[in-house]
Amino acid sequence: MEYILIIISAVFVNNILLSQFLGVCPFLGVSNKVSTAAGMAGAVTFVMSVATLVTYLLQNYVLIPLGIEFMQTVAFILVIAALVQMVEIILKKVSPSLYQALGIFLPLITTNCAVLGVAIIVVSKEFAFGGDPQMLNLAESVVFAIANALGFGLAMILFAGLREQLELANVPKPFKGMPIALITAGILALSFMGFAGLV
Amino acid sequence: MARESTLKNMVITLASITLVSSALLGGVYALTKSPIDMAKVAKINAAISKVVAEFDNNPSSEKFAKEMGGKSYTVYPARMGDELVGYAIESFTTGGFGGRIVLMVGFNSDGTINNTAVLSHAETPGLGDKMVEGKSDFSVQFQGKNPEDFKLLVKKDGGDVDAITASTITSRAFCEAVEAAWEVYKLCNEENIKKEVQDE
Amino acid sequence: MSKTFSIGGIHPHDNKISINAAIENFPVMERAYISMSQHLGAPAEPVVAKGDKVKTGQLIAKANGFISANVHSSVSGTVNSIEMLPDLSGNLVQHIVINVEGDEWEESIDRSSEINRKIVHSPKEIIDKIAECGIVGLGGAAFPTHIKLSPPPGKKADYLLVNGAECEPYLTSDYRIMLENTEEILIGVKLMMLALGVKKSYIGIEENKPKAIKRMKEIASKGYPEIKIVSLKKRYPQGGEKQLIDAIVGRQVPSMGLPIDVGVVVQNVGTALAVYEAVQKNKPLFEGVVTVTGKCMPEQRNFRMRVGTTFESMIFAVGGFPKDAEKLVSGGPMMGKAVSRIEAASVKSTSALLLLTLEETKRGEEANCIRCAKCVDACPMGLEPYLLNRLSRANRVEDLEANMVHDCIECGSCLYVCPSDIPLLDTIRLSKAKVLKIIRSRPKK
Amino acid sequence: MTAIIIFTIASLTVLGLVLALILYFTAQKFKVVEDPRIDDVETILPGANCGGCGFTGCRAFAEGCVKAETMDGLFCPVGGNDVMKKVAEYLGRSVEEKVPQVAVVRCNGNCDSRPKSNNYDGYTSCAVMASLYAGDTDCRYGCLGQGDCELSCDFDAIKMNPRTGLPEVDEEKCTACGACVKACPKMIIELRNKGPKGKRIFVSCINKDKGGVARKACAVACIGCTKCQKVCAYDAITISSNLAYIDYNKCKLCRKCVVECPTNAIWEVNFPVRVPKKAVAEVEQQ
Amino acid sequence: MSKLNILTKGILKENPVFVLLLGMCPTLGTTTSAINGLGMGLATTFVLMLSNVVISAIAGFVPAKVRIPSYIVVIASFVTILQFVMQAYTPGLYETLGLFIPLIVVNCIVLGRAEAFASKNSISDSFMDGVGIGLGFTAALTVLGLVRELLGSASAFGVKFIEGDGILVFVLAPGAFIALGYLLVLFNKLKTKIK
Amino acid sequence: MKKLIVSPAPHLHGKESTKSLMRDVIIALAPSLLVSVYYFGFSAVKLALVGVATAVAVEYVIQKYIVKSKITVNDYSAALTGLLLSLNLPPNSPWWIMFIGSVVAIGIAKMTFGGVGQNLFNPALVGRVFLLVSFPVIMTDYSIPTSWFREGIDAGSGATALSIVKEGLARGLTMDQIFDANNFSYSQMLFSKIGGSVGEVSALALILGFIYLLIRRVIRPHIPVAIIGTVLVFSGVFWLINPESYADPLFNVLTGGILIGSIFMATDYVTSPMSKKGMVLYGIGIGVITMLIRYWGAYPEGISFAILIMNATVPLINMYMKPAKFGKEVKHG
Ligand SMILES: Cc1cc2nc3c(=O)[nH]c(=O)nc-3n(C[C@H](O)[C@H](O)[C@H](O)COP(=O)(O)O)c2cc1C
Ligand SMILES: Cc1cc2nc3c(=O)[nH]c(=O)nc-3n(C[C@H](O)[C@H](O)[C@H](O)COP(=O)(O)O)c2cc1C
Ligand SMILES: Cc1cc2nc3c(=O)[nH]c(=O)nc-3n(C[C@H](O)[C@H](O)[C@H](O)COP(=O)(O)O)c2cc1C
Ligand SMILES: Cc1cc2nc3c(=O)[nH]c(=O)nc-3n(C[C@H](O)[C@H](O)[C@H](O)CO)c2cc1C
Ligand code: SF4
Ligand code: SF4
Ligand code: SF4
Ligand code: SF4
Ligand code: FES
Repeated sequence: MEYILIIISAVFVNNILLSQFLGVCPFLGVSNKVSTAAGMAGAVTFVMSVATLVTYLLQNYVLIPLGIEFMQTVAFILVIAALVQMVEIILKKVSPSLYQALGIFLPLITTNCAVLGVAIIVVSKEFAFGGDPQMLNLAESVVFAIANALGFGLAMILFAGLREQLELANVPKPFKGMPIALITAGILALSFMGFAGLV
Repeated sequence: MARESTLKNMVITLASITLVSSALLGGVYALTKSPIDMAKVAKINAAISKVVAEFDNNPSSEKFAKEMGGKSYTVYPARMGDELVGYAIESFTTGGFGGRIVLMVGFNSDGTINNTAVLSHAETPGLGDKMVEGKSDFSVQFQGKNPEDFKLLVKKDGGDVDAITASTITSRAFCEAVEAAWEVYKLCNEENIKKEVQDE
Repeated sequence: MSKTFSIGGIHPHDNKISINAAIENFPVMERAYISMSQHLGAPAEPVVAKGDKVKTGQLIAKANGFISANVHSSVSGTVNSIEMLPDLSGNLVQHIVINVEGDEWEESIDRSSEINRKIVHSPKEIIDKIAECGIVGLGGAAFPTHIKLSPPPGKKADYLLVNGAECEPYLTSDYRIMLENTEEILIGVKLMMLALGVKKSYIGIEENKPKAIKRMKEIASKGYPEIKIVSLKKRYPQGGEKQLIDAIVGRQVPSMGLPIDVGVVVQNVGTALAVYEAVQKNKPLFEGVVTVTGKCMPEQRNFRMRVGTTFESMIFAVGGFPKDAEKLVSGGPMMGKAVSRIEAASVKSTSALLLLTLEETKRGEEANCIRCAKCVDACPMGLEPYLLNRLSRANRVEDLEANMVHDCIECGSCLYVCPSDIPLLDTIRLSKAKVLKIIRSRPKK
Repeated sequence: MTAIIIFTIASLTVLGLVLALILYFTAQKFKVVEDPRIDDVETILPGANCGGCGFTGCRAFAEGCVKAETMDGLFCPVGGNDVMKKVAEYLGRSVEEKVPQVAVVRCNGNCDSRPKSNNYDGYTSCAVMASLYAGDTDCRYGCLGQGDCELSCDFDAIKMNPRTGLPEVDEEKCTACGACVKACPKMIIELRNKGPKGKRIFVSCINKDKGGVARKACAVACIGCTKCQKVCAYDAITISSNLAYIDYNKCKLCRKCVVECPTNAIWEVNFPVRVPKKAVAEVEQQ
Repeated sequence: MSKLNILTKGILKENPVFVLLLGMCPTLGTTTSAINGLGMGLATTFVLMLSNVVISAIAGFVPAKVRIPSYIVVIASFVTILQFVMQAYTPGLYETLGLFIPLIVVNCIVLGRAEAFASKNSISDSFMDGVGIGLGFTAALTVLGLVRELLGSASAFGVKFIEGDGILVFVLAPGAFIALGYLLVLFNKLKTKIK
Repeated sequence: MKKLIVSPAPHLHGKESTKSLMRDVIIALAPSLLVSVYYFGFSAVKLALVGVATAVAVEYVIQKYIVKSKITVNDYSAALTGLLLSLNLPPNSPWWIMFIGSVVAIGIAKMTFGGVGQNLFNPALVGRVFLLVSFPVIMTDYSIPTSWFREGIDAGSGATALSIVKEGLARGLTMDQIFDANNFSYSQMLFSKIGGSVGEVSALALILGFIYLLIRRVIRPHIPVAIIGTVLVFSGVFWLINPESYADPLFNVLTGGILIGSIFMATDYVTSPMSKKGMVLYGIGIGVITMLIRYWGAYPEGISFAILIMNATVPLINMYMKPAKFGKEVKHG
């Protein structure tokens, strides 16, 4: 049940993109086509869960014991950057097809607020949203990360669908491109507010 | 421009950059540690002094934890001279609209609520955040009330509290947190009486 | 229970106002303009020269290439010239122009009105006869009939479907021949069945022609048991061959496929009549029934008319242009072609001449698509015209192909129903041509 | 306190070292051979991996640049023009100098000289109209006037003139991109050399019908009378299927053919206004 | 390019928010009020300025392959320093801006400027660039914050000028997107006008 | 010689136009409007007038002065949006709420996207949800204005049936107690007399409109039927499990915006799927999300949000749920 609540909360109620504003750049940047958006979502899911796992361990078994939690930001981003690059290198060699599908999104993920954001949220209660004051344990953290990635993917794919339709519509010139995309995202966020209170 | 990458210079560069920056960080950390701690304490102290009657001790240094219903609450006793003038109790709930709400609830020694202060919350601006003092009169209605005869439930649920319009959820959560603080207060008071009895 | 096809379709008012006008012979004109592009495929090759005397029914041009058909003179007289003249669209096409002198028919043609029921020819002979007489499909596309009746090796027909649907509003020529030449049609069908070697045939007729259904059934039951008459729902485009096959035998021709791929050959009732006349009466295809109609016309007529009659003379035969007629359509209002030059002449497959007023034909001003999906519901091919239109305008050729634009049968249902008067079919037609070209240029598997 | 500082330094340095080593060795072990230019272009790029270019990161963009034929449509918003110029330079894609060209409309059959013989009332698209029939005048070759060319132009350089019903090219704006040439179903538009000071001479007609037919359909048609060919001293004019064509590489802009053409089908552009011949003769006589 | 030019281009010509559309998360996430926007902008400017200077100084020594990790470490260090300072001296603002402070590390603008400008230009130019872009960012966030605050809470910089609540959506997530969408259009109009 | 008109086939066109379709929907809404005028008097008239006038004016101004495009206000679509929005507000809403709602609906949700047919989300619902989120106090105040015609109304509680139920459950009452305490009955729901938005007072009037739209072939039944069916099944299951705390299916269908939402708003052409399969999926989605929000969400009523959320899925539905193509699978019979 606990897990289900985490998932519903992260996917619908506190959607990482539409209500937390994490990872908005790729949300706006690579959402022109549903297939691209789906690729990005897949890559984010993978990286987010692995990164959260690693940073969770790093925080609880290195930083806290040494009393240097304040190094969190530096350590996490380094680990994430290295992780992403490693995954990219390996993927390119081991499975070029998977690399074509997901790998090309990897560089975008390093500088994506969502991955670092989730990694930080799970280990520091001061930033937790809507969660229990108790810290999440390892399993919950990973579920939380996956759920957020799913929320990211959901918003991303819906949005990409909407933008593909907009592509064929005659949007007034000044609104073409980013402005209408933002307004669409706004209305999407507005509708997601309906999920408020589900958990 | 960038240099040719070799294993040696890569490792050396990265290592030296991390070395320098970590040294820098450690240094700044050392420098700012006490101001940071002070800022944290100051925030708590400000809240305490807002919610309890006048005192002259340092409640933060006398704080103790109280277990209740499997949760731990922090209690700050306030004294004027030797006399215990009340408790500031840091209470919380996760029943808010945006999740966790942390309150500081101050009780006078007679059990009446002196005042409340919101320490942190994630309620909606314009709606739930009206529980914060100054944004609406919601929190004022608790002042001077004794939960013994002031039912800490919103009126809709049969209590005495006027809910914030369109924010029943927040109001309920607020009441819940105050109620919890009240329970903790009663625990402390009992112990105190016990202690006093023992002392005597 | 009437049968019908499974996807889409619309219900325009059928306006069969000329339904009771019996077929009359149209007077032979002074000059005949006989196009060499009477049919799908390569134009025919003239075999007469300027100054030659010709008789009615005499071969004047020979089929040229695989998909092509012979052309016969529809009048007797002297060849005035062989020249490039504009057709009804204004495009230049080779014509044989004949100055009419009398009306002397080839002797071999049996002009008696007696019905010749006796079939003496072998399948091969039947097909040769059809080819020789230059029969083309009279259902619209004018595809040479002898080719359709000779399925490629490896493909075999199970059924012959005869198209008497006449689903286009206004048209009544098929109806009239079904009433007036019922038995001839049945014999024609039988001949084609023999040629194809099929055991079973269906004639599909829309239920708004109850008399034709009744008469057909009556005669068929007396001696043509292998031919079944099927009543069809009144629904456009019931007569589209893919729809007809779906309705009658429940098979769907695959994308880019031909009827023969599902074991069916479809022929129009007019074609059946022409086959009868060719095989049993030795009469080449040089005349056909043409409905001349329109709400603005004082009278509605059905004429048996020689090929090569100008549109101008047809109009004047019924009293000239009505004042409010603004558009002249050769064929039905849904698929027919607007005539840009009335001096152009009729061809073998001309089935109607329709005069429309501006009010009847005016297309509203284009507005934004409101995504009402009426076009999607109407499309008998299960396409999404609104989408094809948008993709066409954005020139997204790959997406167009993925959305099967090449399956469009150009029935016009989508454009008919669209409340926003989006030129759906106009843009679809363009991209269909583009996509078909790409598909055909691909190496075959 | 010092302990913490030491831990900080130690841990971060160790972390940096370890990560660098891991990365180095994975990179060695899983090396994939690729076009080395991609690496180089990537170095030129900002490396912000923001996705602003529409690609999924700087490397993908670099790959895109290397693979693309031209730099059209490739732009990095972070690096801006400077970076793009560098990339183009590196890839050796500086645009080569071309003789400036301009789009020329080869039909001058306006509403007066080419009467309508029917009224087109379909979708305003030349392509649709052309696929339907020969056109709303008796000339089967001429402009259909529905403005596909105007629609195709990204630079607002070709506009329909409602008075003549013909498109007009704005020389200043025309970039000779050729979009209108492709768009015109009648193949009326041609890219021609702009000519010195923009001066050009061309036959503004593509009617291949015999003289009489052409003339009947349109008062300003080229009737293939060969007068221009005869008068041209530079062999610039050829006539085939009743139609004259002026080779812009041979034409010396002498303007003799312009005067000679009986139907005024030959156009001169950007020449000073010519004093009518008769007037000149009269002046001389006096 | 003159120093002044470097300083001002970030505000209009290369405005990181309105033109480059980078750093969208803090732009949307922290602009519930003008003050918050201003605070976030200044915090980012601080990091941008310092990291630009340092990166400009070290760019010559860093081998290409470890370029990005090195820059990230530098940026992350400044972000952490910023965290310390804010926690110590502006704890209230630190709490409001929350997660978005550490996330400055991954703000594309910071790394972007490091790569695109600082690594190729002199220290002083890089400093100017950091300040300029930072101010552009700050201006954009303040304007967006102001608009959202005006509409959403009927106040400006925390000063209430009419009674009542305002149109709540604008301080919530959807309002952020919508307000930015329309601001973008206005900005483009303004830019073409100025040109 | 007469100059003929030449155009591509077909040469005939159906009689329907955007205008006639929109007009039909307005006609179908007339019964509900009349009933609401009967019950709410001048308030209902005022809201409808302000709504329609504002919507039309905003569209006109934007087309005339801002985007300078063809003016399409006479296709009635803006008027319809304004009318639907007015029918979706609490009867006592002040006029300025209606005004803001219409401005948002037409200005933001419709014209920004390019006008009729181009919007991705239902304009009236964007307007309503915008108001709901922005002015929750006003938008959840269902007190009933006085009317000229009607004598004292029995349901003056100022809350919708759904919020009464939700509150009651929160207080630990059972379903029966809530029903008894509030005198809920089905005839009330059919003929109104239960608090709610302007347009949802009478289920019967809405159903009348539905029948009219079906007969005129303006809409297809797929979406409303799928929504109502889903709500029936969903609430039925819960009701069977625990009738104490879950209302019965019929109550769920007849109260709240289910009827007006599924008949008039989910069916909006522009924002609903194009294929019938898609429509059914879309309807099921709306039904499920509505019930999720009703049972577990913060809002007592969920159909507005549910429709908007499903609007967002429409492009995907259209992409992956194509109509059945002719000849895709050859069926030999
Ligand atoms: C965007 C949004 C924010 C909300 N924020 C709060 C909140 O902070 N506190 C709260 O109690 N309810 C909040 N709600 C819930 C609604 O206001 C809901 O109507 C209310 O909680 C229950 O209604 P009542 O208080 O009138 O009984 C919010 C709803 C939405 C859509
Ligand atoms: C939309 C559409 C409608 C058609 N309607 C008819 C019709 O009513 N009657 C008919 O005989 N052929 C009609 N046809 C032509 C048939 O598809 C088919 O080509 C014809 O019946 C074949 O016979 P034929 O070769 O003898 O002409 C229609 C075609 C299309 C595409
Ligand atoms: C390019 C082309 C090739 C065709 N080949 C054959 C064929 O080999 N055999 C056949 O029976 N029909 C063939 N057809 C005829 C079609 O099946 C169809 O009957 C004809 O196009 C008339 O259809 P319509 O009147 O519905 O347009 C061919 C048609 C076309 C356009
Ligand atoms: C059946 C039908 C239902 C409609 N429902 C709505 C609606 O719920 N909200 C709305 O704003 N417009 C509605 N409209 C009007 C119109 O479609 C709407 O203004 C477009 O979304 C504007 O592009 C409806 C129109 C029709 C024909
Ligand atoms: S014309 Fe083509 S797209 Fe339109 S309904 Fe007919 S088959 Fe479908
Ligand atoms: S019928 Fe017309 S308005 Fe309706 S969806 Fe199709 S194209 Fe759009
Ligand atoms: S004759 Fe020549 S100039 Fe005249 S319309 Fe035709 S192409 Fe144009
Ligand atoms: S020049 Fe060609 S494209 Fe342009 S309007 Fe004339 S026919 Fe159309
Ligand atoms: S600021 Fe770019 S992803 Fe968050």
